[in-house]
Amino acid sequence: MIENILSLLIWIPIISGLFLLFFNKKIYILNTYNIFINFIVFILSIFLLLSFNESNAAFQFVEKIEWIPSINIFYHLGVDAISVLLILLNTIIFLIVSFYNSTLIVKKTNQYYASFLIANGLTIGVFSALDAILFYIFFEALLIPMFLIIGIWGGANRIYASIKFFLYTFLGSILLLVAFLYINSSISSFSVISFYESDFSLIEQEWLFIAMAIAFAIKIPMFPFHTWLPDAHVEAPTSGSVVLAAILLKVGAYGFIRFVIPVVPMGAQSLDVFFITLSLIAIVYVGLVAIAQNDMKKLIAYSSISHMGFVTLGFFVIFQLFDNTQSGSDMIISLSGSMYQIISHGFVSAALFMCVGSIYDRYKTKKISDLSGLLNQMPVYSWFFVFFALANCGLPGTSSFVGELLVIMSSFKANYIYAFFASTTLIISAVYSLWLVKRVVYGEVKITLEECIDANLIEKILLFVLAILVLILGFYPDYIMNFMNATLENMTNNIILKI
Amino acid sequence: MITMTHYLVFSALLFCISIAGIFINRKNILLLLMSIELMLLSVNTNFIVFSHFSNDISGQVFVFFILAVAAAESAIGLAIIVSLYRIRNSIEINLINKLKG
Amino acid sequence: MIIENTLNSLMNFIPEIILFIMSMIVLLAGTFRFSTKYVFHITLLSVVTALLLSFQNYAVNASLLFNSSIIKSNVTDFFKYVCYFIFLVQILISRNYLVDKKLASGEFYSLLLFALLGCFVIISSNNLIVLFLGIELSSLSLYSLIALNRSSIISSEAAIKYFVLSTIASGIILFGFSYLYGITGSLSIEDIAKHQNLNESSNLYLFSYILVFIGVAFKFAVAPFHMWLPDVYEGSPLPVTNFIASIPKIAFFVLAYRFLEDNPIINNDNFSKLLLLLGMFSILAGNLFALAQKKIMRMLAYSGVANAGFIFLGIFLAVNNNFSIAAFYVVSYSITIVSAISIITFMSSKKFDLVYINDLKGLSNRSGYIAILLMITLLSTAGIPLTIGFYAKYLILDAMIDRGLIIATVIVVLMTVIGLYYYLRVIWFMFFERGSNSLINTIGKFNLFVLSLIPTSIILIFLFPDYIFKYVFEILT
Amino acid sequence: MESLILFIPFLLLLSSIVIGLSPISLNNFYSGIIGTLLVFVSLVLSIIILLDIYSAEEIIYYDDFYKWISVGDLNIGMGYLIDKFSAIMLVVVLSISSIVHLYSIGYMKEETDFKRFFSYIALFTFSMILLVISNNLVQLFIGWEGVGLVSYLLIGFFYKKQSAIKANLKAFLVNRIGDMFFILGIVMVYAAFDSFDYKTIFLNLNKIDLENLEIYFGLSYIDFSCLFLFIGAMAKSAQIPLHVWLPDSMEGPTPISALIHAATMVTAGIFMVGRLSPLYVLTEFTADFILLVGASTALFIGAIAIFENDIKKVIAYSTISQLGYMVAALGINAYTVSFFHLYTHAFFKALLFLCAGSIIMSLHHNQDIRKMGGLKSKLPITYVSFMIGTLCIIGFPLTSGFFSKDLLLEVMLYENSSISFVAYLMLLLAALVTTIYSLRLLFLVFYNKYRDKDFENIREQSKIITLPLIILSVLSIISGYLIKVFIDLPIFMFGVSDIHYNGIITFIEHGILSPATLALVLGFYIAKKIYKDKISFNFIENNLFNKISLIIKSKYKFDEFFILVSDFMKSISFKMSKNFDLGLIDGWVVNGFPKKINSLAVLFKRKSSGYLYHYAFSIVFSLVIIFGIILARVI
Repeated sequence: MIENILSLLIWIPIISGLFLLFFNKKIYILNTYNIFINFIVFILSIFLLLSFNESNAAFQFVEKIEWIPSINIFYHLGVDAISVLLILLNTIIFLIVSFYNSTLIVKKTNQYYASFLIANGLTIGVFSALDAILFYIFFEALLIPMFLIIGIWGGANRIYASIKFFLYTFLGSILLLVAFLYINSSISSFSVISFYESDFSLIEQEWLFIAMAIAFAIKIPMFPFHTWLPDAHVEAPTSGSVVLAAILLKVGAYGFIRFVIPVVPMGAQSLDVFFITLSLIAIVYVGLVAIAQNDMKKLIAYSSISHMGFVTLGFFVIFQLFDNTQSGSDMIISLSGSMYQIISHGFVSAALFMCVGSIYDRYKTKKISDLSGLLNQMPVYSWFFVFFALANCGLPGTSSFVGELLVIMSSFKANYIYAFFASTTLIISAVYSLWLVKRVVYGEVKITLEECIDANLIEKILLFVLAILVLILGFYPDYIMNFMNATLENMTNNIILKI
Repeated sequence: MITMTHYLVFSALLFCISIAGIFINRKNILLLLMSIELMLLSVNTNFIVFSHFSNDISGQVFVFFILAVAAAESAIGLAIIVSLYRIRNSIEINLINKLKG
Repeated sequence: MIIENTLNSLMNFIPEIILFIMSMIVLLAGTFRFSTKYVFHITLLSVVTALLLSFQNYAVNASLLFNSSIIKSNVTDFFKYVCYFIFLVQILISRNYLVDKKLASGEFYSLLLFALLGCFVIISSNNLIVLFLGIELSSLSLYSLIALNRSSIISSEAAIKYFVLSTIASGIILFGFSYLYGITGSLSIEDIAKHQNLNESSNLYLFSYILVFIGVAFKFAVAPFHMWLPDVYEGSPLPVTNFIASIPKIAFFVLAYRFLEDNPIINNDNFSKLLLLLGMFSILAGNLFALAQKKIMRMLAYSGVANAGFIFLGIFLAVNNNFSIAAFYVVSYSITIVSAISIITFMSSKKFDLVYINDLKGLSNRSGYIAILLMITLLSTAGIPLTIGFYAKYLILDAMIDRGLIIATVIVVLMTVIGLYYYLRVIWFMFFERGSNSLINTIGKFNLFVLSLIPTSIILIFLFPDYIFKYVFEILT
Repeated sequence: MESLILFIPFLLLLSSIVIGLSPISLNNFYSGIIGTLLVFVSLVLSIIILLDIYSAEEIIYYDDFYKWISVGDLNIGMGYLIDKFSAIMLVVVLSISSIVHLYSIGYMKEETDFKRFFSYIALFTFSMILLVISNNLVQLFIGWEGVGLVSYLLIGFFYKKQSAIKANLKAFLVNRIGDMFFILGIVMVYAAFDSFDYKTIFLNLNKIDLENLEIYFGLSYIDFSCLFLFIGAMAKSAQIPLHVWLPDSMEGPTPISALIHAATMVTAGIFMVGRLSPLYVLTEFTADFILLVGASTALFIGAIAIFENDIKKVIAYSTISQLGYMVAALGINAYTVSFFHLYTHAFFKALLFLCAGSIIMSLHHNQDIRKMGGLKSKLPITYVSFMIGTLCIIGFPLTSGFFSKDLLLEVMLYENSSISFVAYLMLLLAALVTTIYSLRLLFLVFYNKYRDKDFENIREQSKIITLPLIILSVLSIISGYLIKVFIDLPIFMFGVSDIHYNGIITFIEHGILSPATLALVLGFYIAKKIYKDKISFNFIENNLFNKISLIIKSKYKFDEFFILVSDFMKSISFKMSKNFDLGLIDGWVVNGFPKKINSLAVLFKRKSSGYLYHYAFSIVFSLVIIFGIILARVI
């Protein structure tokens, strides 16, 4: 059981989801079923976390089965610390979403839950695939459930948003496929491990880097490729937005740290200034754009983009760090800052989208200009909303601060200009988060509902859990840092060897 | 003295004429059938020439088959034209563009 | 001696012969009132028997029949099996449709059988005459099949267009044949291919090959020789479209394989460039035209053009006799498109023809099952993972990268993204649009079962592709 | 002993959480009592620690509670560094906090959100303690932001009032401007010393040679880092030009103004600079900058108070100007002196605010001093304590303010450099101004006759309000006599050389004869004439003075400036979102290309005729083309 736990993690949700497609029963049965499956997966991931040996940098729980030997593609799974953490994040978020879904009324409930279950399994597949083509297959397949979730259960403009989402991401990922094929054609293997051992000439690395980086930059999304995200978020149903923000963006980030930077470091190095600039633009410019939004979901979407800017910044400064101080330690700090930002943003954005979603359920509007003084009608919600808004602007003591601090530190060591622009986020994020709070939460009531239900028990519990997680991550980040340490150290050593 | 080349050029010319006939003529479908026949005839000429100059009979066998098939073809073609004519009382080509785009 | 050979040949060729006889019988049965309602069953019976017989004498290694004018090898058998499978699905699905449209007559089925027979002859011909006869047998029966619906104006228009253009094509092919005969002095394809090995390529030989392959391109509907395809798709009855879309493509692929098998001309610069450029251009044009289509059949037709381009790329990539990539593509595309057209056939009823894409509006609300089947099929045509179509495209791209054609690959890939859009449009009409079309036929347990055969196999082959790959690679390299 | 330190923040956090999440059943009064008791206990603990520190010489408690982050070479702990400096600060904070807790039980009793209030102030005290005892810059920053957060929440305590929620947003954002630079400063320090830890930093000070660190724009690395850190302090301690948030912050409940916006939080900046004094002594430029900022703040912002009519805002402006004094002292590296003023100011400013609170309560939330007057008969206790507070702030001899302010001026005078002399003059002038506005407040509120309706039913508040006043009055008077303690505060601090301190008596004599006394007398004369006897001097009429007063009344247009900037940014962001993001990237590129391709496809579709001969022609044509090309290639 323990040796193929990853397969269990991947296939239990997928198969039960497929089963759910042809199984339309009473709503409460569906709810219990859905929650049960997600809970099992969650328990399994906890089990994975506990039985994972973080002091060992190599891939663990490796499964390697000949899948298509005739074109040497293997069913090759395995995890290192990064993957484990992301899988855990994934299962937690999906568990929360499954609970949250049980409070909603949606049409075609079984298909709705099925899509989420399948997405859950596929995401775990993405995080644990060690064969490039297997990764690509999970990566692409993940689009389909999200596409359906946005398109079927989405808002008024859902078709435009879903098509944009699908095509844009597909455009990127097919370039990724080309890159993989190219690598395979020269080293005749798709295994990530042999990818790490590959060495290409600089020019090859640059082209490979561009191809792969575009794919993941669209997914994460980085600055010029970001416009699909706000639309997708605005149109997606609440749970969809939660998954999109908390998980799918992370897939892009994961791609960067798993494929782009370790495989073609020289290419990344020669183009890093460009990507750092893009990240800084994302932080400053997109943050400013977020200020101007009148749709709460759009605002949070833009803020996620700007937070992802920190992640990419942390990824790409490592080369200059190495140039300045010929030691790997600063690179590790920077990378772990980015990873921490990824994880923390997962929780914060999920919570924010849940708050917005519930407000939308009650007031039937997401427009900031229509809302005011929620504190008078739904205090519990509003306080959670305030809390997560503060977490979103990186208040110390919340998880967001840790990542931002580490990334700003590292970027300063790389170049003080980067640090200066990066640190403007302290102002910008405060402006958009707290201005939102001022306009929506505080003030006099604008729309008075006859009977405005405050958060029901489940919602209270979920938000409370998320808040606790955010605080714990904020006050005791050391566990996760240590957890990642060996893996990142190994990775940085490889990078240093290759550049 | 007429060499093989002359025959080949001749049949090539026939071929070109027939093809030209297909897209230059814009009135009548029957002319289309004729040019198709012409095309097949040019092919036949080729075969005969080759078989004659390389004393091999199989080419001329082929010609018989081609002729037979050509007959069948034109029969079917005429049938289609008839059914077309039944529906709309003309067989002008430049009326036939219901299907396009 | 001769007797033995002939008998042996007959024994080996028995399935085709049975098809031939049975088609006569079907024709006959159609004429009498008492038997006319059994034509379908007779056809089914005949195809099944033929299939069983051909299973019974499966050729492991190639053998020449009828003093080397017919070849029978595991390749031909493989492709014939695929054709049988496709054909069975087609006739099973199209039965109700034909009854509704008053086309379920003896001549229809017999002509269908003749067309199938023609394709088989093409597949297993080793001699130019037999090949020509095969081509003509299939095309002549197809002309009449298209025109069979006499009341409809578009059918006869489609028929006349297809007739004229494909006779031009066969004229071109014949012209090429004649020169090949002239150069090599033989009608046997083997000798013609061999001839290339003996002395270095003469330009005339090249030109005649180009003529032949332009004919093939026409039959594949590779742009710019594709104009007939959309019109035929739109004009002809759906079962006929279903046939035209799939089986002749396989047949002509085998023809191409015959002509290029261990023939160094494929390494000839001009020739391979021609194949490559035709392929690229076809992908480009097909996707572009498909974007603007409102009618579903025309859309499929243009996507077929794009896929034909991929097939040509596959043939282009078949250096040192590795035709497996192209073969896999042909097979996967054919079964996928058959599944798509069959689903459409199944959905149209007596008073309703599924013509426009937005007739599918809200299909998922009416029958999610069919919607999912169609979605799987379309995703496979687009080459998204979880479907067999992914491998088809994957192999092509992989081989192109190995050839070092990075730029071409990137262009192809971008075209695929454009192509994805119109498949997605169908999907969104089915799933995302509100409301539903009550005229769409969704009942028929057995038909639904038959319909779900191909999508299921699409998914299964995706999950466990290795046997197929091994087999195809083994027989076609 | 050390183990006690852990209890202080723990108790406070506990009280915050318990009160915050307590069920409805627990009534307000008891929850208030709980909070007060817990704070009081921690006060006792802190006093014990202080005594312990003083019992032995040169004793420092230094340890980590736990490791916050350890990755690569980076180690950040959550811990404490208790020396005399932080021990005294601890006691000051906790004493003020406990008194304010007590006061609030009375002051907030009608409020529905009573518990929320108490949990907030407990949380505030917690973060302040975190800041004070921290042993590294990151923990300092966490506490720094924590107090900022609570002040944000408390300014917006009455969340229905537009003015309140405007004010708290403003406060947070202005502080964030500071924090941006603050964190940059922290990072710079880290980059130089490879550690956030005070001990490591100070021990490595002599090890790293500051010469070969980079120079930015002609300023040394340390200059820059100190400057950035100080900009953070400017926001927190409301120095020009980042002082704009403090007057508006008076929207919060009055006890908060006493605790946060007078006594403790706003002094965090001064505390931080004092804490990092070993760094600051290395900078010339930054020191002068600090000096000028402090002096000008003390003078100019103090002047605004003369024309302000809201009682709380008057005190707020006076707070800013007093903070200016402290900052100025920092500017000449007289950290102990500055800290001494911080400590005395904490008591008397809290006292003034609490008095103001009791007045406001008695007058049913009227804060306009033009509507007051003659209250001394009605509110005797408040009157007396307010008087004491005023005397302290104007530095009346033998009050605490006298000691601290005179010491400060002395040091400033003896620091013989031209800038410091200018600063000295400004501060002297500021002392005059201080006297004027403080006495003005006193006279307008308590003397003459009442200028509003129903004078009869104004009465002194309950014991729970007045008791804190009494306590604070006592503290304000006696606190000054501990001057010696502050003058020799050595640890990590650079004590002022004792040239101008030999014995308290001489100091008092010297102080009374100092120019400050002159300012005091002059100020008293002017204030009494104008605001009590209502005699207007003729020099007030001349228009130069009018011009000046107009400038002052306009508050130097700082608010307008900030509003201008924020509107500008807002309009920019709206433009970018509309034109660039939606217009260019999304509209023109992302949706534009597909549109173009689609229109191309439509064009092709329209162009294709469907005529048979066109089809045939295209076939033949392409045939010819192909042949032509290949002919050209082979021949």
